[in-house]
Amino acid sequence: MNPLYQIFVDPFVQMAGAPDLFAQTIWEGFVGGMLYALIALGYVLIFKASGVFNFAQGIMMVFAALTLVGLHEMGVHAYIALLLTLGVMYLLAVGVERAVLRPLVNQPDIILFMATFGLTYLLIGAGELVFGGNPKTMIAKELGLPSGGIDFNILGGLVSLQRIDIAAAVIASILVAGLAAFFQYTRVGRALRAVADDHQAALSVGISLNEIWVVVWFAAGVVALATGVMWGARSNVSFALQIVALKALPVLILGGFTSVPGAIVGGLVVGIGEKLGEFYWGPLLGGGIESWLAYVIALAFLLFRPHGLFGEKIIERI
Amino acid sequence: MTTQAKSGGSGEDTFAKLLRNHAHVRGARQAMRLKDRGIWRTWTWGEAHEKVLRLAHAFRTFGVARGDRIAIAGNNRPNLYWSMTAAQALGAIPVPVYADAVAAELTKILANAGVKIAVVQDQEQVDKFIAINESLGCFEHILYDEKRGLEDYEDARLHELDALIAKADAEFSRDPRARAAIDREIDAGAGGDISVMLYTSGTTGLSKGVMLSAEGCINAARDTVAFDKLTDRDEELAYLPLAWVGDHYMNYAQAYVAGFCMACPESPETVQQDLREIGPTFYFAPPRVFEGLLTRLTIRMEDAGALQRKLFRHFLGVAKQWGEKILNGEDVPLFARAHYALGNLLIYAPLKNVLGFSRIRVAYTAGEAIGGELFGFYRSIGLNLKQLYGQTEAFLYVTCHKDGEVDVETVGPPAPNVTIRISDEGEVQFKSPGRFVSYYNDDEKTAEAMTADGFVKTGDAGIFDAKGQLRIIDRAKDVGKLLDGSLVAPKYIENKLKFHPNIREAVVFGDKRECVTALINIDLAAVGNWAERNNISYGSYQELAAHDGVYDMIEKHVEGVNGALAREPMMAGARIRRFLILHKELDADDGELTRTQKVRRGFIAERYAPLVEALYTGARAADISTEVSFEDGRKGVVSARVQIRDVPPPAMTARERSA
Amino acid sequence: MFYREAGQFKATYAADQAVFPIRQDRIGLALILVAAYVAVPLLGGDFLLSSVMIPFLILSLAAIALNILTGYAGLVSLGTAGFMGAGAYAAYKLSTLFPQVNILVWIVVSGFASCAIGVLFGLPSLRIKGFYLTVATLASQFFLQWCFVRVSWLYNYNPSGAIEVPARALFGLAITGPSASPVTRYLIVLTIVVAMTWFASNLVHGRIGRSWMAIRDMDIAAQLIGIRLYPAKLLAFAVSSFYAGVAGAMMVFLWLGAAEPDAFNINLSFLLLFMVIIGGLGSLTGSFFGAALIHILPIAVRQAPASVGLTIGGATVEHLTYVITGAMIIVFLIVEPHGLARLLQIGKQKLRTWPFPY
Amino acid sequence: MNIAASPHATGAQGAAHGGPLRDPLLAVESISLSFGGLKAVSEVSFDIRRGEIRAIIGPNGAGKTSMLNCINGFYHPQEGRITFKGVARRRMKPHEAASQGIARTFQNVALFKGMSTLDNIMTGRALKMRRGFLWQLLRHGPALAEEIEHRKFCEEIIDFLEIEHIRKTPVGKLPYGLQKRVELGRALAMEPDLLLLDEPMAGMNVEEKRDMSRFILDVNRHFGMTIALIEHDMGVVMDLSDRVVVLEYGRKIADGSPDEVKSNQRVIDAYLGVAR
Repeated sequence: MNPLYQIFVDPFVQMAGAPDLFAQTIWEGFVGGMLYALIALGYVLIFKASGVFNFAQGIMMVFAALTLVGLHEMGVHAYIALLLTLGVMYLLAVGVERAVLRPLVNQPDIILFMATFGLTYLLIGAGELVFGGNPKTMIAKELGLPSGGIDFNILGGLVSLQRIDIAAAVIASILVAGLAAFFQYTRVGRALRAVADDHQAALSVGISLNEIWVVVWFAAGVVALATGVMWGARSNVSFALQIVALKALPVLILGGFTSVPGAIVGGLVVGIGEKLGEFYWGPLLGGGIESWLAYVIALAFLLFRPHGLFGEKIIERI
Repeated sequence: MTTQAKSGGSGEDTFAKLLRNHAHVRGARQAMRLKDRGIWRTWTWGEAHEKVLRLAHAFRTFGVARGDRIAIAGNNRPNLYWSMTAAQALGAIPVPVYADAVAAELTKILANAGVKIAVVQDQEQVDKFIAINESLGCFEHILYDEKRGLEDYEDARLHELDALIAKADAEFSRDPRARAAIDREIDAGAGGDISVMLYTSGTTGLSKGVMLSAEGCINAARDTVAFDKLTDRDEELAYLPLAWVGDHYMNYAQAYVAGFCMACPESPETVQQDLREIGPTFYFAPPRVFEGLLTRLTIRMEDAGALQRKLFRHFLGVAKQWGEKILNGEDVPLFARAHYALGNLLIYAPLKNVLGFSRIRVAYTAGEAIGGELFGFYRSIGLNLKQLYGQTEAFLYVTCHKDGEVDVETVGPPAPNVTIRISDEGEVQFKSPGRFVSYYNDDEKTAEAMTADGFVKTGDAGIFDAKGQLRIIDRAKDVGKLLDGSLVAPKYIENKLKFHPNIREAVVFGDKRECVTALINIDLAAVGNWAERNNISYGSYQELAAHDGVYDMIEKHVEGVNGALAREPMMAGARIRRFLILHKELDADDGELTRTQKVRRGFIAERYAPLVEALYTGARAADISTEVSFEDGRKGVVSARVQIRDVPPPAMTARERSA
Repeated sequence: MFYREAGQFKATYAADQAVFPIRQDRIGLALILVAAYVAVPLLGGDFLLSSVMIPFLILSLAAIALNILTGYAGLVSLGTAGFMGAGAYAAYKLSTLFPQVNILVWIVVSGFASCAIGVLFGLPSLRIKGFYLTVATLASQFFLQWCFVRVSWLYNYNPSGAIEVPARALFGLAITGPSASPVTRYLIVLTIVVAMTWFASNLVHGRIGRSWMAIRDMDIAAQLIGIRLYPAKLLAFAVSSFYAGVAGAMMVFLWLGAAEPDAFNINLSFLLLFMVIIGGLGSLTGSFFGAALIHILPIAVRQAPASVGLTIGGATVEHLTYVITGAMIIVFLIVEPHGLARLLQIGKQKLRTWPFPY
Repeated sequence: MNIAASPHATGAQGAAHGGPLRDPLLAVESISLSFGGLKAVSEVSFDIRRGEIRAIIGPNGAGKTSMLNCINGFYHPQEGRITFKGVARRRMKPHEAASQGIARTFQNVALFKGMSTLDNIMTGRALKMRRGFLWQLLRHGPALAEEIEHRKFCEEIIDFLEIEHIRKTPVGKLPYGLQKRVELGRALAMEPDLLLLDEPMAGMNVEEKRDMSRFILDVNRHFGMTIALIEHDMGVVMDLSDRVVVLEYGRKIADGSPDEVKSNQRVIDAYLGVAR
């Protein structure tokens, strides 16, 4: 069978042929996308507020999940553990602000970027030292997250939705909405936007940058925790997850480093795109193309919009 | 070919002939360097000779003939040195003048010398000379070295040296006879010719043109070249003013005799850096340079880390103890040598490296007496620094230290082939190979300077010590007596004062007075730094000079000097009773100093008469207002109230501090 | 302190333009080379040679590759490991397809393969800047890694999915494969690294290096003085990935002896970036320091507890290395953002002006 | 009278003023440039004659810098055309502009911070250096020879601008005034036919300004380089320039000799008035 046919016709025939499968794939892509979007959101938060490309965001997710599970293993009640983990994430935020951001303020971006690399390694090392390296299962039930699936007989077939996925989608949407509101309506939120636009301005409004950094990093931490729980529940908790986190990067370039809606749309595009790609085109290439498809999609986008879908185009002045 | 015999070529009795000889003997060796466009451009003796031939040819086309005078003005530049030789090749007389001389001063000299053409460095000089020519109108042509800024001068009398050389080049290739003609001119030159005319800095009154004969210069140079074992492997940085005998001797004459390479700095501002790059093997600097160096060096060390400072202090101690002994080749215990060697690795060698002294074999200082401390410091870190005593009339050398027999208090034994005697009035008189012929157009002055039997009067009072080394006390005429009859040698005391880095200049009075008093000039760099460290804020030199803290500090120094004087029988009576600190720096532009930075005592006495009187009336303070002239020649008036200090008679403490 | 610069003046621009204008530096360099060529092989044991020196040198070369791209041209890349892999697999294919040609030839030629791929992935740099480009380089990393796993032609359909280095010899002397002695491999690696470092230094000190730095420092101004950004950037990608390719090939053929696709995973890219940052952006010497630090550190951590009689599980050591590396990076960035190279430079300046502070 | 309306007058005046009356090196014809909504430059026309010093003045935000950016191809005007050396063009890339002989300095210094003064100036020779990659790898023979040849040229510039003492200093460490000088040096290294100076004296003290003016004049006189400069210091503008064009809100409101411009009512209202 000629390859052109295989590439350009056959997949669509399949989609049309089995709409239920198609829907299923879309749904899985959608859920994955929501979670990508969440991780990306973590990056965006921090980049907006402090211009730092926080490479450690992905690890923070794993670290949060690990802490949660770890604490529970130590016999702490799930919800207490959840609270404690939040506490840990807050401490982390403070620590980062004190030990990394403050001393490195006004350094070139690349330096701060590298610092977050250091942070990544630090967190990986610390996490494994404390909780051991081997994978853990997320305490989804203990946290009262639903399990099992619901099946719909539609589209002349059977589409099954995992409850956890639905929960994930819901929680993700809530978080996103919450963050959006936070940016819009709270004092700190507005301050954040001010900072993003112009540090001096922010200072003149009388807000200490340090405060803001702590808040932002904490917020990012919370997002990380939520995402960690979701992903953890879907697969399980280990540093292998950081690859998932890296998937959020193409989302980032798609949506633009500074745009919240960008992160969401980007997330969905990547999530769905890669699932479809893997399912319908993957076999042609021997599978496993998930690992890079996202990047290639993003790259393709970039060539046409160098500043991402929603990243604003800056006029260069001299 | 590093032997003097060859390098001297002994036959040659003019500089032009010497150059021609070098072109044959060592045509491919470097003769001249110039830091230009970031690198050291280098010319060989061969190239130098060719340049000179062409310059001579060019001069000839301007009608320069035997006996004509040619003014040379500017910083040290190869083309200017070569112009001198070119002039000498034609039997004309180069008259180097100080580049920084103000128009008035210069006009006098040029008028006196009646120069035919002027060879100058750059636009600045050209402007000056054009201005002077307006009034004098004596010279037809002005030749310049650096085109920069002169592009749109439309003046037929202006010529660029390099252009002239190129032109001559063309003419030479067109007909060989042109070149031969110059060669004949060189042959025509004789040792008896006047080789150069140098104007004395004129400590007193107007400067006189000292005429020196070619063979005189060359013989004198041959003696010292042999004396210091200079060869064509040596390197020198030619940074001294062209018009000063020191430059003409140390750099020009000795280089031409020994055949070594002289390097011209990029600009006066970069001398330190250039010195470091070149790393000369023979070095001359007047005491004030060594002094300034030491001052800056100490200041820099104060900002250094604790470790460095500790090492520095420790090993300077070691050097003080053993350094000179080792340098003089006396026998020194092995451990001391080892200790010193360590110090050399850690401190002395790096220090000399930073200063650019690493390769120096022989270093001289002269012009002023130098402080024992200062002198000792440089010798102790292994710099073979020696003193010489001389004057323009002698073509520099009258006496100089022998290696290994160096005593800071003296200026050494008579230089080779120099005979010295002390007249009954205690004046130093000499006969030397380089002895000048006469003052230009001034037989009267010439007669005054000479004794009936052909000795030259130095005008300095001196004595020979047991080892036969000469010790200069003061200008003969300055040595005076207090009313109580005790001897006062102002210069001697002034120098002792100036050995303190905080004191820049001092003027001492006492002749026919009841006691000795002093006007003192503080050193802004040193005292300023001191003020900083003691966080004393000051708005101006004047303010700093008037500060009580400064007065206290200076008083200590004065007590120290008094202590030292007390220990010298001849000087015992002349301790300083009162002093004041001047509100302004003594300045050559105000005529208070000579161009070589010597104080004009008489002039100062008049100018600051009110102060001097106050010193003797016992007032606590006095008012003074003086006219000053700024860089751009504008005049202004500075007035101030200056306080006066009494100095208590030297107590034990004072003596110890000075000891 | 040991510098004696007095008298070292430059009479020509050639001398003034030299990479090491100061005599003492040239002597120092000579000594290092002698030590590397004579002392190390004579005195060093197999462990030192094959687990310290060879990896160190190869990683240094890879770091130089990245430094050219990131330190000089200012393009931050996270795909270096991918390019190294490209080189390695290219060398493997070539040497198995044409066994008769000497392996060393292939090791060098394989550079061109990764060079081509590098240029391909460099194309987006026309429109993409800063972090966007950085992320884009991840695409190459993951895509190449995927190829190493999925395109079985690359590893000759070897069931294990890994590539094993065939034994090859030079003038009858085994240089690859199990029978090759560490000393031989070390000397080959050393020679290649030295040569390529020399080329790199020539490059960065000349016209091309200047235009790279110009783009790095201010691309707009660079354009306006006539530097064409795109070719310059692509050239940086090409040179960088060539170096990476050769390093990768050497890594498999002269160090590991065999490699799984995972050998070129993203972590290696990260480590190389650390080396460049800690060593010093825009400094070739820095690349060596960085490589030394990042490579030696884990070894040290492994040895350390043993030497004080402690016994710590291998896993724990792994984790410790992570923690330490991470902490060290942060500390370094805070203490000296310009890396070891700058520290060295400062030290040298101190020595030159000793005993003075400036 | 509105000077802009009568070009002939300006020509004559320019000549009278001593501005060399030669063929235009660069002609800007009804250029319009806008970013999204706002118009930065609208229908501006003027010319620059060979060998003259042409000043572009106007209040802040009058579109002066945008004008320069159009001329050397950094911005692309939506309308109008620019004729340089008789060749009209609509769109050209900055490096093309450079290779055609347009050099430029910037309002806020745009030097290569990581490099020494010498290297910065050497980059200015980029276009003139031809030796290929392989020679560069060796950095011997032709490559080195070429390097040295251009070093010589740069040394002349260094000497001309009197910056010998900072030859090897990283420009990041230099005081502002010197940085501006180095930047001029880099532009000169390109041996351009047209030199665009964007506020060469901004933030300089009186002495530095005097030096810079001297350099600009020398560049114009001795290298016969055509210069267009933006400058706020009216004194400087009046001294240096042969002709002045005045912009306001992206429109040309006057064009002519300094004296004419000075006495032009609209200019006084729009600009000088403000300045005083």
